[in-house]
Amino acid sequence: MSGAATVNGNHGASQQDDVPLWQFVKQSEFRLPSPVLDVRSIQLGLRGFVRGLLGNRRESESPLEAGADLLALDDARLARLVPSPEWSAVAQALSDHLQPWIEQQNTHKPVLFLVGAPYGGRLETLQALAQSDPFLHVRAPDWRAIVGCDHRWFKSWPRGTGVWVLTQLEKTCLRRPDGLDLVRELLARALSGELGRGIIGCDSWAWAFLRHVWAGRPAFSETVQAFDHARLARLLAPPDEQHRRHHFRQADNGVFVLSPPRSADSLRSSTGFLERLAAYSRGNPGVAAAIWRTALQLLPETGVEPAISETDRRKLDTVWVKPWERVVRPELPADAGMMEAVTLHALLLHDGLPVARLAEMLPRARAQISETLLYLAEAGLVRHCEDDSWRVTAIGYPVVRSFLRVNDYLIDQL
Amino acid sequence: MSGAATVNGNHGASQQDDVPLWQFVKQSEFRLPSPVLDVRSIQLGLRGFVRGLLGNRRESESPLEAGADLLALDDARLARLVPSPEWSAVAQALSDHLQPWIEQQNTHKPVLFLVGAPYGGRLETLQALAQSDPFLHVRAPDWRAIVGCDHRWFKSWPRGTGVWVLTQLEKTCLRRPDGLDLVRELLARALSGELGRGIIGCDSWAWAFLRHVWAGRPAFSETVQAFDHARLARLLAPPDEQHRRHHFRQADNGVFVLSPPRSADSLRSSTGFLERLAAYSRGNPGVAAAIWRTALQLLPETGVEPAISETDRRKLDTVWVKPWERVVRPELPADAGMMEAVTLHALLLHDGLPVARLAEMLPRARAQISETLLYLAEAGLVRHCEDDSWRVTAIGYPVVRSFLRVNDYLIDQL
Amino acid sequence: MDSAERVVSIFRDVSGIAVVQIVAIVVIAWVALLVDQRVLPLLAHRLPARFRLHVLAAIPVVRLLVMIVAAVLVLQRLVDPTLENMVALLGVIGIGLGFALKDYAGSLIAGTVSLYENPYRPGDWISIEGTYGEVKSINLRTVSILTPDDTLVTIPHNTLWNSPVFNSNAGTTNLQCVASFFLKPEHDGQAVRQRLRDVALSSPLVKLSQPVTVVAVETRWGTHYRIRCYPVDPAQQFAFITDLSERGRAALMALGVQFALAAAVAER
Amino acid sequence: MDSAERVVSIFRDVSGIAVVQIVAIVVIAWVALLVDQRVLPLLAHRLPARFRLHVLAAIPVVRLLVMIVAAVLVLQRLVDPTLENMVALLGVIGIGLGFALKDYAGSLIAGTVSLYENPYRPGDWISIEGTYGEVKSINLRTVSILTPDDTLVTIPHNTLWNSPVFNSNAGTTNLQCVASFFLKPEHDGQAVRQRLRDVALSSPLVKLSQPVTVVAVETRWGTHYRIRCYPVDPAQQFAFITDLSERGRAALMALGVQFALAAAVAER
Repeated sequence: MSGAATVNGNHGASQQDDVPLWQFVKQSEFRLPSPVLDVRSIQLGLRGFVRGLLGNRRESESPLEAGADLLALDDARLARLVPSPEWSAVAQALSDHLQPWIEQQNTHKPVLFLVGAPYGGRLETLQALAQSDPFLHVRAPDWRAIVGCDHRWFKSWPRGTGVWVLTQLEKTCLRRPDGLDLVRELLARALSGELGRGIIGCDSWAWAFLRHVWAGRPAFSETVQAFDHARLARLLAPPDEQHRRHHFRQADNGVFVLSPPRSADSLRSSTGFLERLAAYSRGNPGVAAAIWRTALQLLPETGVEPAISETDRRKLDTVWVKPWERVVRPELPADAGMMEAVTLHALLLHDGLPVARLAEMLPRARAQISETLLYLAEAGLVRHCEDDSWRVTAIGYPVVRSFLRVNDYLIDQL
Repeated sequence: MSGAATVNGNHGASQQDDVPLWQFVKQSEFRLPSPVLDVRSIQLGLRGFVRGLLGNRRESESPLEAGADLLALDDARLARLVPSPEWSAVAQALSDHLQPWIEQQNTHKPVLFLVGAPYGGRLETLQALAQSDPFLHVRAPDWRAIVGCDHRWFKSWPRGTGVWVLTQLEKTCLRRPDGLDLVRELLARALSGELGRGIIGCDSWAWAFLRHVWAGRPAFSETVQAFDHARLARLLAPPDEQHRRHHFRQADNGVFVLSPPRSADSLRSSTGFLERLAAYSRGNPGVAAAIWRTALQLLPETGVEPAISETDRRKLDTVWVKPWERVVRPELPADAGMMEAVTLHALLLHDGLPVARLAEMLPRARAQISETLLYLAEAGLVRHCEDDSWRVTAIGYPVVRSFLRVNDYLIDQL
Repeated sequence: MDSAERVVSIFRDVSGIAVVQIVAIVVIAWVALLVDQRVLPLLAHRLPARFRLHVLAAIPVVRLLVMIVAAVLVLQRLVDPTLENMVALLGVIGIGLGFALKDYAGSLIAGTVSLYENPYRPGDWISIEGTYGEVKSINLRTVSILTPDDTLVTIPHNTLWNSPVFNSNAGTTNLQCVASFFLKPEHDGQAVRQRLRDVALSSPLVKLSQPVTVVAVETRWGTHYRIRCYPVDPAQQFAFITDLSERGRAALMALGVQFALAAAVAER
Repeated sequence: MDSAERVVSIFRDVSGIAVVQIVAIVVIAWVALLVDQRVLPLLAHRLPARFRLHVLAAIPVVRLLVMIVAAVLVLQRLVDPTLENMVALLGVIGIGLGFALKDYAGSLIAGTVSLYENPYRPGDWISIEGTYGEVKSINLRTVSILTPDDTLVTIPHNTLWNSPVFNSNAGTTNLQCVASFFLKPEHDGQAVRQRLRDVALSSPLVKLSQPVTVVAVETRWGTHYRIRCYPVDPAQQFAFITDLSERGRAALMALGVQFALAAAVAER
């Protein structure tokens, strides 16, 4: 378990680096990507400021024709260009990382916790892991079982020689006076070794809250290491299609944002975009990918033109990335106050909740909570999922987190 | 009973000294090994400090090749090199020591107490004693009998002409409001002579606590005398194997830590290691042996080499002892507070407890107690034993004791 | 020239004093004061409510101005306005003022001391002599407290010298709130304590970075439980206590414990 | 040169006084004060809670600074800054201040006396005029006490002259706690007393090096038992009393004794 396990499973052939793409580390070894405050970005910012004052636009630098309208990509294109990671490979990496613990029959570590921020890939990895062989999947309890502290849930615990996997510890508690007994009982049984050896996945927000419920320390918790800009570049690079290779260039100056694979046709390959993306998303791969998606644009394909030149061809295969300053990120409404804060906090602590559950937790009427949710959805901060629960959006997560932080609410550690 | 009985039962032929190896004395005659503050260690410390300032390492003194990797010993080797004492011989010594009391039909001393610190050998000696002939073994009561103050336990008292032996008085009480009646009843009956003549063994921590429950004075209590460095040297010396004689030399300067038996090939035979070990372990043989085990190292055996020189042969037979400063001893985590203190204190008072019993004693939930235990186990201070109870480790005992002492908890007298 | 002669020499010669002028000044001032005292209030009551308060507030200011102008005009006619004379006159007035301003100066100094000692800062919730509220501003002579009843209390800094100041958050945003519960003694204490802890932990307004503690003490009329915890924002302290009490009562009723009620005797 | 002449001579000649400068200084100071009073609060309310308090706390400090600077600048233009003149001026100001500082000096002296007499030391749990808490710091003029409600109480040392000081641990770590139980008189007193002693002995927080005593007294509403014992750490006194009450109630219920409830009169 020392060091970090690796997976390079995004697509077959890619840059082989020393640093693995998905790193699993102890929570105490989690390191945020460094904030972007280098000389170059200050330089760029100053130049932009002076230009803004002088009023001259820098069309000259832009590789696009003036007035060329860039279009956002449709979902099918996006799915091809920004594929989601292959979770089974990530799960394999996690399994390799945990191998020493699985083999060593160490009785004083009956369970391991895998803590991860929302959209950080922790849930998908564990779901894939629970499907693979020596692992047994534990179903989350119904909310009625949580409120009633129904011990029958433990009766249905998977028996066998394997290691059980509970993917979502946050779904075993509800933040209400009668909703914390079950998780306490679960932790008591799991830590005493009564349930056998297992892996417990937990959202970082629920983890921060449960540490107060349970007074626990992050002794046995592992986490996914934050993605810095170099690893983000590998994560976001699309797989090569049959004959087309995509170039990702920044729309205002043509610089390659992801370095063009296997070619050296540009010396400038970094614009600071990925550094800022990594810092803004706190190295969270799901959040970074969601913002990346909104930043991509294409030239409109002007019908079927047979005699298309090679340069144009390349231009069409080029995906234009909005400059970081122009990437639209949601913002908290200016009048957001206590009600918005407690609603968002409750959603994060439980990794999504239906309105009926929210209404039992917050000291407000259900109509007011619904109204707040719609208001926040309007601002792009929450969305209504298929399972009838409301969740904070990936793209809105960074701003929600910093809003809760400045308002002194309990925030996660990742 | 005047003076002290002796046993030299570690192994057949060894140094015959005036001082016996296992001494049994009245508790009032218990003497700690003198703390190490001699001129020599100050001298050594100063020399090391000056060398540290000047920056020159003293590789020259080390008898090992630079960069030679020393390995920790495996369990089989350890068992051969640091064997546990022969308890039957110690029990015989105790029996001899008690002979005057056994023979003299003194009615105003119906029972004797043998008090000993954890790992001090008191329990093993009494267990061996209870197996030998004129002694009858008393079984400890079930915890339900303690809580219910079940008098049927006295019904099952061994009858006969012999002297009964209750090995663990600490297992007849639980520190809860309903857990002290049985031990009070037991002491009342035993001291009135109702139960006949007997020997009661008691852990020193439980003894300190029971003195408050019972308001007793240490009138009839005997104990094992603390081991000073000279007796520790005899205790830790391994038995001679057929043709190999082991030398124990300090890794940094080659000085013999245990003086080489029947040879005078080194004038320097003391490094202060044993003095420090005796002082640190408060003369507790179990604790000293546990620390001694972690201090031993061997050169790796480089396969089967036929043409091995005599010097190399001797080097291989030499066990290298880490310098005292480099012996890894567990430490209390820096954030250890009230919860850790009460947990450790309860474990010491009862000489080990299962989690379920602990949870009934401490004002915290079971999950939190489990977590605290795992946290302390991670630090090497407690361990989970085969009988499902948690105990303070031998190697962690000194630091736990001093932690409880500085935090004003009730500590033992030994 | 000794001091008595000098005091006399300040005044002009009697021949120089324009008695008629002085009398006229006094009479005009008296009429102006009369108008100020009688006419302005009448006027105020005819004006809409918005202006009324401003007009009423102007009355004492106008009175003070009239008096000062009259006094200066009279003095000008009595005293020769050389620099020496003015200085001496101001000195005499200064000593008189000094005595009169003793309390004012004391408050000013207390205000300065309060800036150094920081027993209250704007934004703190403090209690002085039984008045609890948020410090709105620290003025030269006084501290202004807004009570939960939305009453602005102006307390002179003077009180600092002899009264204790209770500061609930002391410059931080950590303000402890206490919710109390009174139960009949026959109940499972551990279960109640755990449940009350959960009540605090599950309040959406609780600040979890601060500790949550539940303490109990046996009283003559039952067991008194207290939840001690901190709201996220000190301004929400009353909403927070309300929320705790509400959840706590519901949770205790669900546990089936009985509340103890003291037979109260009204004091007033 | 006698005193009156000196007072006059302190001031520069009228010609030397830059009236325009003085007016400008006053106007600038007034504008600065206005900005301080109006703009900073507005700014503060736009900032997150963490910064708000700091900005609000700066307002009176800024005001004091502006006033001092303005006063110094004006004086500089009024008075010739020779050493003699400054000493004379400071003397006059000093006498005025002396009267105002009477109470302050009294507290300072009481503070000095408290250091010698040691009625309270940092870390002691004391009660002065009904306020109970831990002494956090002893300052020049005041003693700061942190109550169990996490309220910082600043008490002037002055109170020492006329009020008793209750010190629960007096510089040691031995602080006696009392847990009370009220029982109906029909019970086996010896069994109850023994059980309550065991309750104290079996509390994990009890300091066993100090004595444990159980006393009982008959009152009009039942038998009042008190366990007197000491916690390991004075800071845990409330957790300790809670633990004793809880175990005690459970043990007494197991013994089958009945609790007495007084029809208490609510005090507040």
